Amino acid sequence: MSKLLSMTEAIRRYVPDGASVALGLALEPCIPFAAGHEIIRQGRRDLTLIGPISDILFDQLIGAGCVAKIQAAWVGNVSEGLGHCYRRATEQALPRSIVTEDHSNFTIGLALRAASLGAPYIPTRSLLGSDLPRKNPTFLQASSPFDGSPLLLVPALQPDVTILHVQRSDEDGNAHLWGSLGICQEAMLAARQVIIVAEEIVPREVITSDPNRVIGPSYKVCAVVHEPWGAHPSAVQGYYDRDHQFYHEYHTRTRTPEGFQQWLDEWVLGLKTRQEYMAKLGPARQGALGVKEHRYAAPVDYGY
Amino acid sequence: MSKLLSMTEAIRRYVPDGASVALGLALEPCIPFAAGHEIIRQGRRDLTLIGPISDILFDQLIGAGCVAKIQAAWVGNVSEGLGHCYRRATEQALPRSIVTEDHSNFTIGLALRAASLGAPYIPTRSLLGSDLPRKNPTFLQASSPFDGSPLLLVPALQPDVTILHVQRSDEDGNAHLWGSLGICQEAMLAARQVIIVAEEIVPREVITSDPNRVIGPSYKVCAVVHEPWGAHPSAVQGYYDRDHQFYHEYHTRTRTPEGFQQWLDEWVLGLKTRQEYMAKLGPARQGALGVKEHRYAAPVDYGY
Amino acid sequence: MEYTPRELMVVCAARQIRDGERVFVGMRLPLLAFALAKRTHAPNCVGIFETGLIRDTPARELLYTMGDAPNICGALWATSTINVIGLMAAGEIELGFIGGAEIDRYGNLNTSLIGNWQQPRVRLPGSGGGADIASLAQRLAIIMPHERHRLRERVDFVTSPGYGYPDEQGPAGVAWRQRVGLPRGGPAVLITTLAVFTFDPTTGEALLQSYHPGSSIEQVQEQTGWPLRLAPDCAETVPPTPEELRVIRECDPHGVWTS
Amino acid sequence: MEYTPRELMVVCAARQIRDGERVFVGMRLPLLAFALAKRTHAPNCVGIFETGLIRDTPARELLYTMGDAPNICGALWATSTINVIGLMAAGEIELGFIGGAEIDRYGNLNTSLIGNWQQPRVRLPGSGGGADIASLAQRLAIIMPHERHRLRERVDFVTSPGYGYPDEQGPAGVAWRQRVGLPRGGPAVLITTLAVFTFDPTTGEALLQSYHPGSSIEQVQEQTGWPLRLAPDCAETVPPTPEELRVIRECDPHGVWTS
Repeated sequence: MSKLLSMTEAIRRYVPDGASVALGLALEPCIPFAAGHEIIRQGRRDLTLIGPISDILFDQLIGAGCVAKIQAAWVGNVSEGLGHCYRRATEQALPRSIVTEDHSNFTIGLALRAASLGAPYIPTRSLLGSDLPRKNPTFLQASSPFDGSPLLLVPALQPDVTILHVQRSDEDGNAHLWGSLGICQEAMLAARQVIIVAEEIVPREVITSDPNRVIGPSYKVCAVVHEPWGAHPSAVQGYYDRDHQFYHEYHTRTRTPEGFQQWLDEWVLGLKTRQEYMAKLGPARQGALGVKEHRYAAPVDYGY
Repeated sequence: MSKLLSMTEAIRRYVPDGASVALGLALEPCIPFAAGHEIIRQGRRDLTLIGPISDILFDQLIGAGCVAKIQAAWVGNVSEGLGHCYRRATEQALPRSIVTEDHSNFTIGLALRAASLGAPYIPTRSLLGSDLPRKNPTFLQASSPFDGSPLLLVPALQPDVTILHVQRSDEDGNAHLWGSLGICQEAMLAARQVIIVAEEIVPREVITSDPNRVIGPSYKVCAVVHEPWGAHPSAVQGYYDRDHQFYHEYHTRTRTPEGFQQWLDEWVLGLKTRQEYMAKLGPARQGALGVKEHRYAAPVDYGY
Repeated sequence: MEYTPRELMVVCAARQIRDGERVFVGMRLPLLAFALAKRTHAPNCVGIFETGLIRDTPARELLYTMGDAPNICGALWATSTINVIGLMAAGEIELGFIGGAEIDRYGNLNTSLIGNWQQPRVRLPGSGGGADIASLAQRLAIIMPHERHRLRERVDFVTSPGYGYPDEQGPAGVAWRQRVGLPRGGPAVLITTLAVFTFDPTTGEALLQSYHPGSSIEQVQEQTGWPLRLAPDCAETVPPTPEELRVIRECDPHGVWTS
Repeated sequence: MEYTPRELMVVCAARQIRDGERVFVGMRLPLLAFALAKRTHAPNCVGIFETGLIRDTPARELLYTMGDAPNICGALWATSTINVIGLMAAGEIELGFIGGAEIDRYGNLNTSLIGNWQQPRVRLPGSGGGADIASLAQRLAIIMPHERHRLRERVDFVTSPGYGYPDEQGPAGVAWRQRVGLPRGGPAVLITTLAVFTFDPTTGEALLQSYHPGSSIEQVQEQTGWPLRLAPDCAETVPPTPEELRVIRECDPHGVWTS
């Protein structure tokens, strides 16, 4: 059964106001910018964003006023530093106040892993002595029932929807992801529903030819969106490189609320689709980011 | 740095008397029979065996008197039923008594997963109301500090050595495993040391061409053994099929201690190496088990 | 049309699978039941295997174990065992199949040992994934040979929890499962070589739902270690259709599992 | 030979890596330090990256982020983030690198916020993997710009625990880490634009180990928010060798991270 939808339709149906949304889960690569921009265009409100190190997509969603709460390890601009919209929201409640439940990369991964195992929590010794457990009310400090030693209990976290950008998927949501994995699989397994955004839609046989590379169970997938270059300016291994300059420009232009609004008008609100975005980016820039040298994985035989 | 060793040398160095050894971790396929047979030939004693559903390799090691304790979810002959040596050891202390700490497939996986995360335990709701937690003294029943609900706490389990049979490895222990995975990765990450037994030794570049398929960090690998057909009679995807008949013969012949001893003399003690074992098996049987139809994974491009 | 007891058991098992369901498939007969359901009334069911596999098509060859090569090829996902049991722990698996050496009137299963815990008379292989499936699936289907020493008033060891036992804190059944902390589930059906039982969730007791053609309530009672309670609509088991038998025999042409 | 402050910091960082060690590599300067150590005195060191990577060779191109495509190619393993941080939680990583916006005399780092917790004056990006590395690595190396407002008597928020604080239960230092339950570790070194500090594990206090050429103890004190304690063998930082500079400039020819 095909789950192919346009990005507009996928976001309309499966990312309602108030939803908790996990995205940007591979850390720097494969960030679903196209999905985030559509969320902004549809004016979604009161979202909870879940992620590890999150790059400027979180900053954009915050600046556009879509976000009520952040459950993440880091919010900013990975190659440039601070995220201006995040600072304005948390320091000045501009455009609105947001709640932050700070995690580390490990604890956000453990929270999703716990949900994926049906475990109410996973205990760790990370972050003991840090102020993070004192500021994040979801954590609990307790003694180990085995030896009485101090532990931090990280409770399971179940996103309403996880959005994953992948290299290829079939129409049913059986998807291959490779390269940097971050906490993508944990977030897919933990989620109630999953939106797959794929560079390529391929026949089912391409996916089932290599079931070990599948990221998770397609029965969780509610929508498959075919969106080439949908992760730009982040990288997609085997498809395009990271556009470092784009992050730099964003950082420079969004220092003021007015600058952010202009950037948003230019790159999100003023464009209806990812096709328009790519046309604006232009073929020269695409060419510069494209694959220069193919590096194919060694053959693997599943035969018998 | 090459870690290539003969099986004899790898077992001599890294599986001492009294060690806890995880093996047979992919469930039915990729069982390191060659390693187990060498353990028997070297007369290793007082081992603790760790595994999920374990097939007849556990039964053989028990029958040969190598084992003091079992931490596993199931011990027998997967396609035939009971394991006769396991029964004799647990019912009649023949050839010696063994301690059994029974797990389920989930709890043995969680125990290794906990160790791999440096977590002292992982809580679960599986097995509540079962007698397994009452019989296995390593489990603890406790209330959730979050909501007071009953939980089973599965403590971390760290094998001294995990033995994995894989399709291919480089000399340093960077290894590709595909097909059925079971709890192989959890057991590799949890272990103090790892012995890799590989169908093929390949150049490092073959492995690094596909880093997502690597099973775990090679710094944990203490020995790499090149042992083609080392998993027979279990299957290795892409190399050979399961030899169901062999399991049937084992089941039939080992009903009595004498029958087991004859079988052991014939297939283990009377053969010095895996090469002799394969010669005894014969080319016709190898041919019948070999790959009839190759099924290659779809190409994957890591280029940029 | 002639059929074997095991063929009928496969048919009864397949009928437990509803279309679109996610099914935790066990070894042997459930492998065939999944294939049969898939090709008849439940084309959209999905099979999950504890070796770490998800499939929405049956394997193209007979399987001796769920880790056999033909079960990997065509799988939708091949991953870690704890990933797939984790999905079940999170409540996402509707139906699970298990077998057992012994069962009692409350659906508690024993696959661990017979006799004394410390010095058992018979040591059985253990849980495998059985205790997990019994604990975590939304519904449990149990498949067993029907012999009086296997269907007992009370098992020596509860490997896979059914509906527990009445105790000072309350009755067996769903209430018991809640008491001990199990998140959901419980036996929905017990399929034997002679009969099909369902369960009363409020008391946890097995109810004779149907007796197989050629058997009878009396014969079932004779081979059952507890006094039977009948389901209100207890009747003869509906025999396999020719179509069902045809599919089973395609899947297991030499009767490896069904003869 | 001329060099920039950041080049010297990379050299100091690389010198912390011993041959054969497993190093949790952070962003920016540690990426270069790993490459430098690998090509000079520590050819057998292994780099672990929180995006889920293990490498024993530096990437063949300059990295802007650790998830960049050149860092994947040639990796020994590309896996989940929690798998690699899990190795560190299990005690298998000898050395970790992190940066910070603020640090105090006990090596506690703040990358979360400045000012009031509820209404911060400056909201910083947060922990990332920093708090995990500070908690779980066997030794911690910290790299920061040296400015008086960054090296404070006490930070506003402890994101990444160093040696804590003296309190009614005992001193700062290793004893504090044991008190709060951290399994190991603690800051081994703080490398700044002006100096290198080591730490006294019994008191947890930073000790000025060396001041960079062109700087002085007085200048370091001026830019440090606590009264300096000197290591017994405090001296000038050994400058980069021409070979070290050559390698750094090969890795970062345009000075993206080192200018």
